[in-house]
Amino acid sequence: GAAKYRIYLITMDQMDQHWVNVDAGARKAVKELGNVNYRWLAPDVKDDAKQIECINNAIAGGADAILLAANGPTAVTSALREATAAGVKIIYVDSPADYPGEQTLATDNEAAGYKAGQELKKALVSKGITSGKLGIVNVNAATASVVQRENGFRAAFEGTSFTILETQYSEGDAARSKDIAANYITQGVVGIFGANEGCTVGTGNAIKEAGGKVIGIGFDKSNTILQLIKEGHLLATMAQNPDVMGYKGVKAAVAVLEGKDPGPEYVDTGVSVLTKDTL
Amino acid sequence: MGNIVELRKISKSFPGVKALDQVSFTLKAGEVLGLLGENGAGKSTLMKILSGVYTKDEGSMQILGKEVDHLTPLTAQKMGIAIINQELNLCDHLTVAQNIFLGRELLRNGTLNERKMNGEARKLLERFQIDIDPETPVGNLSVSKKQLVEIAKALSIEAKILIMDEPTSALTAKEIDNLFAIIKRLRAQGCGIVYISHRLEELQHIVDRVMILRDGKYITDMPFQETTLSEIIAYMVGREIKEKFPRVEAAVGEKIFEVKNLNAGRMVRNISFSLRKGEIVGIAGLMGAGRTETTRAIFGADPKESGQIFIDGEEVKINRPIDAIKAGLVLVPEDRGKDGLCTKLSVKDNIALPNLDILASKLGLVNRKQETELTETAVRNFEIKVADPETPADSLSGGNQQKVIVSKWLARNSRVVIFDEPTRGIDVASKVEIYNIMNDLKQKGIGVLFVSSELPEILGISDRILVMADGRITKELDVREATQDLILKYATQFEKKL
Amino acid sequence: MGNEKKQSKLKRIVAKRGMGQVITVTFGLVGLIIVFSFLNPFFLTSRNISNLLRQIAPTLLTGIGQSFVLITGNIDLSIGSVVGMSCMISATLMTKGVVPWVAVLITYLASLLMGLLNGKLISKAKLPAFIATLGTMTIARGIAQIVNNNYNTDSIGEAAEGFQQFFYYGKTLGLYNTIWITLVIWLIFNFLLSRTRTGRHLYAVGSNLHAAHLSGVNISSTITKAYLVSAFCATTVGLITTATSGMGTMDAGNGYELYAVAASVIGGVSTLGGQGILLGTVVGASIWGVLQNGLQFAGAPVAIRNIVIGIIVIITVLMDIFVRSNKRIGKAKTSADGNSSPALKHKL
Amino acid sequence: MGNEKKQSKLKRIVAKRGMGQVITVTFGLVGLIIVFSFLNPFFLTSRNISNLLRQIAPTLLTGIGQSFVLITGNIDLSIGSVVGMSCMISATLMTKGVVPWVAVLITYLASLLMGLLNGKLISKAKLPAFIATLGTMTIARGIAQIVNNNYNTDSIGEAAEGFQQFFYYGKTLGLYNTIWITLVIWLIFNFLLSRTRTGRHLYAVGSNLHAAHLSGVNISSTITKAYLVSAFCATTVGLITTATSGMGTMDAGNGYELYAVAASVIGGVSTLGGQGILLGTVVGASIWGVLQNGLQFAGAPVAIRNIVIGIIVIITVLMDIFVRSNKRIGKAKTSADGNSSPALKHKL
Ligand SMILES: Nc1ncnc2c1ncn2[C@@H]1O[C@H](COP(=O)(O)OP(=O)(O)OP(=O)(O)O)[C@@H](O)[C@H]1O
Ligand SMILES: Nc1ncnc2c1ncn2[C@@H]1O[C@H](COP(=O)(O)OP(=O)(O)OP(=O)(O)O)[C@@H](O)[C@H]1O
Ligand SMILES: [Mg+2]
Ligand SMILES: [Mg+2]
Repeated sequence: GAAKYRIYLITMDQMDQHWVNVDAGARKAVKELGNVNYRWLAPDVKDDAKQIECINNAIAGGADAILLAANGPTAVTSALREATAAGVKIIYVDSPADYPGEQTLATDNEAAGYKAGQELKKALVSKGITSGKLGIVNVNAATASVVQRENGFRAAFEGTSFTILETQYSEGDAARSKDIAANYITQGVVGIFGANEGCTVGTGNAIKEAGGKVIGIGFDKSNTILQLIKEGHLLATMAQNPDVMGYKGVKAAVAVLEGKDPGPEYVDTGVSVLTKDTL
Repeated sequence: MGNIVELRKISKSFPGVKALDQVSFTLKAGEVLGLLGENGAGKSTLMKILSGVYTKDEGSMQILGKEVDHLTPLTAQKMGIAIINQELNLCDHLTVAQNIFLGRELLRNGTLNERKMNGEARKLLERFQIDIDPETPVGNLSVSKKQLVEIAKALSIEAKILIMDEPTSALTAKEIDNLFAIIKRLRAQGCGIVYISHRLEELQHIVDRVMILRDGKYITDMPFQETTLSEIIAYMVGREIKEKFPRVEAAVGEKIFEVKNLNAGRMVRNISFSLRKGEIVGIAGLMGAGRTETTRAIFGADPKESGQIFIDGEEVKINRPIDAIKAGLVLVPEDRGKDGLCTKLSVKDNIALPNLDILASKLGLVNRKQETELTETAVRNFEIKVADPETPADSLSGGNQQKVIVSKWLARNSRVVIFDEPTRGIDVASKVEIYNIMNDLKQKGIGVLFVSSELPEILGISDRILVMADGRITKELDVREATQDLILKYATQFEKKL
Repeated sequence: MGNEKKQSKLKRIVAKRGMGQVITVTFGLVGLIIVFSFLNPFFLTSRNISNLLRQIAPTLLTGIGQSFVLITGNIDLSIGSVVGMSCMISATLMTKGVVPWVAVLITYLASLLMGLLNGKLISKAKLPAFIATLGTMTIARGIAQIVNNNYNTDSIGEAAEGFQQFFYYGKTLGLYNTIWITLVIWLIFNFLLSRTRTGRHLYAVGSNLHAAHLSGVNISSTITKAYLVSAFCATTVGLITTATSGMGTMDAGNGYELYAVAASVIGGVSTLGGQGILLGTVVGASIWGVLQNGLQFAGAPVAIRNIVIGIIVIITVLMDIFVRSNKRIGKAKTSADGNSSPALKHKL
Repeated sequence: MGNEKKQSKLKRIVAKRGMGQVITVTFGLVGLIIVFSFLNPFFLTSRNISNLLRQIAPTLLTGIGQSFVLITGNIDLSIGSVVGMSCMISATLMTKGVVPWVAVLITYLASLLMGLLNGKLISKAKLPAFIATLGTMTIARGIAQIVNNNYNTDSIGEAAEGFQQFFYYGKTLGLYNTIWITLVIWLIFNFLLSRTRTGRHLYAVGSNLHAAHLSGVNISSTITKAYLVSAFCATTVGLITTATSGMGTMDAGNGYELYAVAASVIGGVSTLGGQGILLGTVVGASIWGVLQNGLQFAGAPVAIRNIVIGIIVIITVLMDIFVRSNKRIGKAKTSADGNSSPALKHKL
């Protein structure tokens, strides 16, 4: 049949449902196009060096294009330079690096974090709470996307009389996140932000247990999180659209390979604020 | 000639024991000093201080004319002090030559000169007529070969002071003769030698002077010519020992134990013998004859290929030690450190261990009152010198450790007791106690199998003697017809190799 | 005389299998609690205490299992992965509609198989424990990932409400169930270890395998039992994790095996085998938990927490060694002799 | 006679410190390569090979360090954290404008201090290696986090171009510099281990500490040297990581200590000490790398990769034990005696 393009999707790891959804979107596009040889490469754990190995492997594996969710903006740039030198086209999904790619399809994490902050602030104010302590349960300080979310969240509270406590890290482990959130509640916080799926689940569970006073808001969409929102333990979650990233990413890659215009340099795939009411 | 070593008022304590109490010691160039004493008298401790292994608590040392305060194994070595320790101290993974030169490797341009070390080691081994390839890993050698390596290693230093702490405990008669020749040669060269042994018969061949320690205290020293063995023993023990090999009579009754056609590997081949009520059966043989392997196979510690075992006429299936123990057969193993004791556990735990089937209920709950009773009885019966049964076993002296091992097996009613070298490294008085235990069992009608490499005790204690060579029983002798020469003849009856 | 006997009885208790260390670190624990209660007004609220106890539970449970294994002179690196595997198996089954209690049963069975594998690889196939459990650690994590086809599971749903209550959220007599579960498991295993024949055998195997073998101890079954206990405890933690999050997380339990070692060792269980008691593990796990909780309240960044925890692990063990050698020095001065220095005896 | 001697020479080489295992696993490696080259057309392309070699480098380097430590009968759990610490220290310094080569020097010094700490805690303070390095593992990770105030660093910038070329991106004579660096380090340490007095002492200490001590070997300095080598190798990997990413990552090196153990052990280095050669570590690291690379290309999900790798670790060691015990049976059948069964000797 048609000349096959070799496209690799490289994510941060293979553990999150988020990545699986990116992959699913990509597969959908691949199926539609019919002329793509597609493979998902993922390191076993989130690790810059391992992601770079994946990039190198993709180059060695004859890639025509790479869809990349960069661990961080800086780490992969040199490896990408080598990729470009080998004629590989780069499309960013989820998280771009500081290196020119053909297109970036991503959530604007900082904006999304800001949005989460504003939602929380709105909810607090509507309950008549205008000051107090807030907690952040984050994954770690090493992953750019979650750090950006946190920054956005913090920015939303600048100039208010809320104080944000020292961020606590759970590596995204739901059980550990729950412990951290429970400790925050003991400290008397009025609101908690969970920066990814695991953090959000832990936050929701801690609030569920402590009773309704504290308001929790989170990030990412999973069935468990939606459940917690429905039950009223979480105010909202910032749902991204990973399948769109994968789907449009593959399409853009093929467009580039076929010499066509893939469209704008940056595509915000957006977040939707999922609350009890919007579900 | 002047003293090359002068130790004055040396004291040394370990938790709970004063191992040495104001002991003074001298050694002259060109003499062989026999350092004697019961187990735990402090012989090894004194020599470890002289060789830098332990540091003294009090006292002063003058070595080769120099006042020395602090010694390490390395500085001691550099001063010309070589020691053959009581325990084997070799690296199993290294070859014989590498062990011999450990810490003093020969170099060429800063890198190891393996060829030269192998060559020198070969020469050394040949000089002392030790038949070992210097390039074999030590881990592949038998215990006696290891002991020879240990000796060769000590001799490879041009030592002015040579300490031998029970060097012959694992050697064959021929190897011992060889060692004595070496000792005489070194003495002639002006080397001062300290010789520690519980085999008092050996002394007459080499020793010039004896020094006796008891309970960490200096007792006396005198030229060997001016004393007798029984006087030495009296000094060691603090009393006289009437009989070195007490023998008791008992009526010989029916068969209580029988092994038929036992095979287990190369060293246990077609072994058949029986034990009767009222007799002690000894197994004699050279080192490596397969005696230990035979006892282990019987006991179920090693797998059997074929053979039957009968206790009181009934066949018992023994696949692992617990089967043997339940059938009434127990083994006091040869290697105390390796097989006998859980050193970190208390004396009480050790004694209770093989008896937990009695001490525990069906559900496995241990009856602690009964456990305490059992252990306290054992400690009393065997006169184990320990203040408190909760003390860790490794703080006991060798002889007392051996008693713990014996007592843990005799705390239960067994039909047959196998003793594998129960007196190795044990002082005369303790030996007699062990013999008495065996005699006692014999009189009670319990079968006793007694493995030993020391012919005098085999001849002195057993009623019937099995001689082994090359994994086979080559002869069965009644004690009345047996002599050392006869036993040796059958012990060297090797099969013709193809 | 009577007095002397009493004194020696006391000494005996202190000397017994690491009781000394337990006492030393208990002082440390009390010290930490005092410091944190000054630093933070919430620390001693009943809410925080009850929370704290529940946070200690997983470390203590895995610590119990690890202590059993350490006492036999081995190690279990697979604990964290077994936690993850149990979490995923139980949650996956529940999301597929299996009755929670059946799911729990199946999960225990699966993990016990992993424990059995560990035990047999080590005792029968004679693999070094470090290697065998490094292998099963990776395998169990792989299983955790594969069970639900490389996804964390969905919510285990309403049907599992009772399960979640039982393992985590519910309270009985004012105390969280998790704490009760931990207490019961501790009591059972403490009894097993200190009062039964198998308990004695575990110590004997750890102290001298050969001597134990010749004393009629079934080495293989004893070691296997230790690994089964470890797997059982890890599974319980896995189930608690599922109950906590209401879902299965493939990553769950990551690193728990090391916390378990830390808890055991801080509490006086020797990595060389033959020594330690479960009371120590309680203190060790508590120190660990109090540090985590207290440092969070104190607002210490993770970096500082890591450094503090690392230093505390080292210091407690150092302290123990120092105390022991001082006891010795009081009576005798030893230099480099083999018996007095643990490191000299130490193999890996 | 002459023939016999020659034969025994060959046998001797094979028997030598785990050479047998090296040969066995080399067959395994070749087998894997064959399988993967059938599964994947790109596997044997020069680009992939050169890539693969560069991917093996970090595992091999940390494996060299770990092998040194294992040979002395100890273990180094801090390797991964030292990688992270080195990565962060070097990158932070460079982002603060320090000349790259000075940053490299400072990084080596800092890590060697960590190695020194490990060595002294174990050899002087007599801490069990597992505990000491568990502590320093946490501390070093804390340092990695604190150096740049709990953030990954920014890009190390243009000024570090040369540094990045040197450690990772550049090529010399057609081979990546990383590979050259690894080769040189391997040659040096292989020489040290097999040809020098210190090397001999490392084996002696691991084989029988007490005997080595009595033979005048300086235990403390020997063990410390092993940890210094380990820290040196880990630092080099940390610098390679910095060069690779062009920035400092606090998480870098997470888990590498275990890969290093796996590489060493697969290659025949015994965790019981006294045994192993660095040639084995090369084969072990290669198997590890080939598996990772090959399975990834084969599209195996992480779950399967984990399971396969776990099984392979267990199987290679099992195979070695089997081969060795078979050899022995040829001579004499022994079962439960200390010499023949590693597990029976094994402490932790
Ligand atoms: N490392 C040690 N720790 C504790 N106690 C020890 C140690 N070494 C020796 N002892 C004790 O010191 C005393 C003297 O022991 P030593 O080994 O010197 O006796 P010995 O005369 O060599 O006995 P044997 O004939 O049994 O070898 C004994 O009570 C022994 O238990
Ligand atoms: N693990 C082993 N591998 C190879 N050969 C061995 C092993 N263990 C023992 N042997 C050999 O088996 C033979 C029998 O040893 P064993 O210790 O049973 O003899 P023994 O008659 O009891 O002598 P001893 O007086 O030393 O106890 C010896 O030649 C010994 O070298
Ligand atoms: Mg002695
Ligand atoms: Mg024997």
